[in-house]
Amino acid sequence: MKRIYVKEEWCLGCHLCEYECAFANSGIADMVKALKGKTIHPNVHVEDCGDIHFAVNCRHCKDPICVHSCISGALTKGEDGVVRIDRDKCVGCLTCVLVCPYGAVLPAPDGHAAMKCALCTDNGRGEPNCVKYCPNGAIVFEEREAAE
Amino acid sequence: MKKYDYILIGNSTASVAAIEGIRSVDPRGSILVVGDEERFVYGRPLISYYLLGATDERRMDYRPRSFYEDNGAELRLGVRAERIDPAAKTVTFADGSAAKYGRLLVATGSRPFDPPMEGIESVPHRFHFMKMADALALEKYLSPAARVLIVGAGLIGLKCFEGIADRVGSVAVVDLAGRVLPSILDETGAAMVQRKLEEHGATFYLSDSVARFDKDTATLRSGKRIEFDILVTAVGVQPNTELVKDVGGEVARGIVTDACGRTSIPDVYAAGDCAESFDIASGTRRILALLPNAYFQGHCAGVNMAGGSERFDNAAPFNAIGFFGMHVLTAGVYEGEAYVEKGEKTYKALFCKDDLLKGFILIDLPERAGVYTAMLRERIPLSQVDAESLKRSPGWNAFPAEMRKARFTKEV
Amino acid sequence: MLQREGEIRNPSGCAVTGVIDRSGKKMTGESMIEAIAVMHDRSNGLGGGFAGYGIYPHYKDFYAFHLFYETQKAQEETEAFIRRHFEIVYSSEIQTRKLPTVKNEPVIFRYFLAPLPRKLANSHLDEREYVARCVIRINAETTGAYVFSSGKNMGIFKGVGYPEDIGRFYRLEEYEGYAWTCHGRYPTNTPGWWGGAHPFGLLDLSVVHNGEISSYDANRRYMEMFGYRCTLQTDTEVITYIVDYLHRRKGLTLQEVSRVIAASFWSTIARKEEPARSQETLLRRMFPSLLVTGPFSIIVGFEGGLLALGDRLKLRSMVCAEKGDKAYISSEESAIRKIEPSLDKIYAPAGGEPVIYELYGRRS
Amino acid sequence: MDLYIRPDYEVVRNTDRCIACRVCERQCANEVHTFDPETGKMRADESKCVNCHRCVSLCPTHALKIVKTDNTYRENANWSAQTINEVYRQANTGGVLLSSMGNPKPFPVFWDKMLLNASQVTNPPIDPLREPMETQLWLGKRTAKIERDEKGLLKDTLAPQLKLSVPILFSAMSYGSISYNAHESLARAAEELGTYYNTGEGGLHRDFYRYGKNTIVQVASGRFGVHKEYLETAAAIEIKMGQGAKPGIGGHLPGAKISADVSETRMIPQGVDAISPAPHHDIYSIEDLKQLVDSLKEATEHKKPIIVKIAAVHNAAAIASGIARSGADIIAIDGFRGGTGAAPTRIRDNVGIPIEMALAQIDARLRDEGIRDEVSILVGGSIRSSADVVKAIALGADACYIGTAALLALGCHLCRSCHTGKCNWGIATQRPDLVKRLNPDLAYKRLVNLVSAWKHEIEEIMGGMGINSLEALRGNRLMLRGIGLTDTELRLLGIRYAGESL
Repeated sequence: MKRIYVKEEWCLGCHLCEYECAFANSGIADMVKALKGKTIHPNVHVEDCGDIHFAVNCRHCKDPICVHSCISGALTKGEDGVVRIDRDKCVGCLTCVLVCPYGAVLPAPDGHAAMKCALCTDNGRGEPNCVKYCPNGAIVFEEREAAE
Repeated sequence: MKKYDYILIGNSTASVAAIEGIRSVDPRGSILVVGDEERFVYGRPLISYYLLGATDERRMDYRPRSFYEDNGAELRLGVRAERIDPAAKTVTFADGSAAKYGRLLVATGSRPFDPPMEGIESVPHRFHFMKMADALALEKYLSPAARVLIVGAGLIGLKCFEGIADRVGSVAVVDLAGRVLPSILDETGAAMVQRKLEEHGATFYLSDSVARFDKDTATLRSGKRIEFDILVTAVGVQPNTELVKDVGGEVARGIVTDACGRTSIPDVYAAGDCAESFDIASGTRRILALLPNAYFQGHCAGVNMAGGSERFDNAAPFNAIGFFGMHVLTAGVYEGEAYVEKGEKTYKALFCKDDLLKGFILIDLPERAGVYTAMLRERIPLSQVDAESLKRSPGWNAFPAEMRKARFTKEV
Repeated sequence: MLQREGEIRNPSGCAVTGVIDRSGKKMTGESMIEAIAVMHDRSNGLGGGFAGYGIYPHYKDFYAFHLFYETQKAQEETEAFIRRHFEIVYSSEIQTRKLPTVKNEPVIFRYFLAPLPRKLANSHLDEREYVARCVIRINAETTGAYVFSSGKNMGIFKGVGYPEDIGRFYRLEEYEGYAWTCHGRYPTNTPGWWGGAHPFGLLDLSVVHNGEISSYDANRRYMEMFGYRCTLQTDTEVITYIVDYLHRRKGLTLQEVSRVIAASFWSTIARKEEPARSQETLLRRMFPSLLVTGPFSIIVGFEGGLLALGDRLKLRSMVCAEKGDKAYISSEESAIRKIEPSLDKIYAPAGGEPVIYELYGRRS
Repeated sequence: MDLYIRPDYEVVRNTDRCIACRVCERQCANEVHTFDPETGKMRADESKCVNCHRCVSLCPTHALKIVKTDNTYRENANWSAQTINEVYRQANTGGVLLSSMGNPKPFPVFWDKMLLNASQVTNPPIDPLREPMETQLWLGKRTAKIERDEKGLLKDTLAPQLKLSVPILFSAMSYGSISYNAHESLARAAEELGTYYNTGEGGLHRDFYRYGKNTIVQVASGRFGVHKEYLETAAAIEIKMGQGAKPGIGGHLPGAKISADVSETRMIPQGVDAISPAPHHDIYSIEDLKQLVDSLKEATEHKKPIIVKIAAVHNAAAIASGIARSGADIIAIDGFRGGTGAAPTRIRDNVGIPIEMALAQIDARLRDEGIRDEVSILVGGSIRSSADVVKAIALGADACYIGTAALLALGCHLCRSCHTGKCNWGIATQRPDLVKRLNPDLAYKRLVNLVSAWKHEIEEIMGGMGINSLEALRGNRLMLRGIGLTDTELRLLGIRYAGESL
């Protein structure tokens, strides 16, 4: 399946993806209205290390430990391969946060659930917004072969 | 007598995982699932959230209602397995019926264990807190005036407290241990949790225990007396190992299995709270009565039952538990050199030994905790990463570029 | 005020036709007149002309110059120039027939010339180059004089009027040649000038052309590096010079010349077999500025044959036909049918594909 | 903050739109933007702003714009604010003023005073979507003897030529003046487009030897990075005698731009200023040039065309004639609007002549002398569009060098601050954190897009003229008409005035 990958040699650490993610998932059509004066809670976050930067999103693992660990059945891996969280079922125990090796499942700001990237399949964007707006092509959405 | 390729005894996480494991290998083999609860499968830990109002009976379904049908599994609820006959490869149920199996999974879970307590039979409203039936029974007696006594300040007792705190008049918690959650928290962490619970009305009687019950009064060893209307005992659990033990299968504290989920009896597998795992953090074989662990065990057993190949050999204890918005994430064992960051409302303790992260406690620092879990479960040597950076903040920026490349540039 | 050829560039649309008897048997100009008359509507009365090959058998070793003179002075100056460079073997006014439709004719003279041997030797030039330079010089430098035919044993006859009238005017039914070409003109922005009519000739080359080339100035500016002066600013003139340059001076075959002028597209060349692929690539690399683009179909007359060539997109019509020893080329089939109703073969050559008809035994 | 010189620009932030994401702060190498934690708002120090638009482009809410300041001196038609500021600047520093990119002064642009022809009625336009339209060409000498082998086939007696699929090449920009990623982008684009890029005088990085067949290597007065393998790797060798942005001036690459990689590539010490002299010290005359041409041909076994690049100066036609007779295969002429990584401002803005005039005169001169086939003519120095390319070719050029347009495609915003080495777009810099802002995977495609777009436009324009091959356009000055030009300008350009018929 197509997944989001970051090319760390091209990630500038501008953090635009975080804002674009927060915007895409805000449900508000205007970015200013969506984000102004607010602390953002994006599903992607950029890790910095000196001049090295890289954005981390959910990897939509083939064998998703977050799904397996979920106590309520709120996390599922769809037939499209997308790992999604059903907020309605989630009780916010954060077991998924505890087990995700990438730190890509995050506590939702309201504290009552976890949240994660669903490749913008759930917000009407059609394509991942972080990929679309990365100014340097550092985040890509593509098929790749499996790791060993 | 009907024959099934697979019979799964027990209908909770391990069993569901086993179905998913079996179906990942064998799309067609016949499956029978029997469960003694008359309830569609649900996440057991959700019962406290149910009382809390964070979920409801509908939303508690662990899988969609069509799960068994979709997976071609026959589900029989309210049925208990009485015994197995490994030679004939049959299971006999409480109603006298029997079925033949090709491969059998014992996922019988555990049951509450109450040590002998004097006068307990005089208590009119006493409850356990392990199953939905327990929660529903308890719920009937909850009232704003009710006084509750919880014996046991472990995970079950305290989650029960969270569930009922706002629905009853007062709650007293008694535990023999000197701190709350003694199995998963150190003193600092326990004190923080205790304070949080006290803010929500809990009264703790620690390093103490009930000497005697007399209807609505408990007298503690310290001599203190607690009057109560409702008693919840959450002292311990006991694995349901009898099916295996009775026919000579190897059982220690729980049913003994190998890394593929096989018991010592041919074609009989075990998973979930009735079975032991090898805990890589402590280096010992023990029961890890945790939902994710049940899933991993069940899935592994299912795959192997269906002729596939999977090993579950990195079990470790890890807990995500929340109380009134406070998130406590823990894993492993607390041995070795400690790295501690104590904030006003946060707490981080990392325990390192033999170049490995052995365990951690994170209170209200949940972000990217999974990176620590990965260090622990995958036994990544600290010397391979920027340990200081990692301790300060969990992130892949502490990993060398080639490790990131291996993990981030391909499908995982 | 309207300007005439040479003062401004003058493209035009037209009709062309040609015939050759490959056995060398002679025909009068009559059939050409009949053929071109059929395509009357492709001309507008502003120019017509003919070239006949093998028409001066008695003077075949001498350069036959045909000149227009507009003034007495021009004739005097020109004849003085000619005398300085040539021995005049014979000269006379060309006999014409007065026609009401052909007006304002200049004085038209014919000379049979041999280069003065001493002058030629001193010039260190090849004889034909010597003659060509003299022609170019008269045309570029002498006002009111124009050499419109300069080959051996061939002649160009042209003027302002419909081509069939021009043919009668020059009494071409009285000339006999083994090959003829003719041209009816439809110039678009001048009244037509006698010198500007077709065919255009240099030495024994004659060109009739239908079209308007878009590469003109690229071709012209390139050719002018080599001593040619495009005084008429017509397509026919520059095409004639290109053929002269590549064929006579550079020694390319007419086939090769065609591959320069109407080069195959690179994509076509890439699909060709060797050696055509490398040969055509080489020609395009050597003479890129002589690629002619835009619509054209031309008939090049040369000693011993005719070459028909159209642009590589075939933007102008052109058909070829054969009947016995005779071969025909024409803008329209009707012109050929008029003079030879039953043909052995008739076809339309592809754009850029040269068709060469020659006297038997001759190889260009 | 300078006491005398006020900032040229103001950074205008629409606070209603700003969400304080701090992208502007992270992306400005000039440190214009800062976040004020107390107010939670962004601040700007416009005295540091070079107006490169990096922040404007990346601001996700379009909250930023950079405007020319309306702070004015007392109006003076003679002493413009810029002139006054330059005096202040020199009074401050005592130094030569430095600038980058091309001449920004309002000199006439003759490309914009020439109009193109199209076919109507008498001659059909050609539809490039239906008919082949050839933009392929060969650069080099076209003088060849006609010789035949025993089968009568023509022998290839041509000197080596360069094959191009479009009449556009990327002009010389050195590694050092521009970044590794910029070079990689140019090299990859040249390869995909079937054309060439030019190393400039900075040598050729080892990583780019693989693009050798699309590389023109330069031999300049500093001889930086010139060695046998460098010459052998290239498709052609360019001797740089001059540059349009700074005729008569050598080069100066500040030590700050000489990273380890640049140092190795140039074969010079790291961190020390690299000075290329004004003249080649082995070329003080045209016959010396011929010797260098011959030497380079000998060194590469006569397998590669030699280009001689000169700045367009007053005597360009005569110089070109000399070069055409020196054995060089191609002359590159760089007009006075051409770009640079750094030049003295007064030189850039006042020396040289427009490329249009130089080209027209050189082409005419070479034809007059009958030696146009001795050389191909490459022109550069502000070729801004496909229309400029078509006009240049109609005037007589074989092909065009584009530099500034290529940089624009890479993201350059023409802030003309290359000499500071802090290019926020990752182009004219060697700072690793800035260099990585130019991702060649994206950037090379932008170059390919640009040139492909121009190619399509050239095809359309040619088709309209009824021309289906570039060869028939070259020197076809009848396709041009002047507008708003004096008789002298028309004469020098060799074209007629608009409205004059064929």
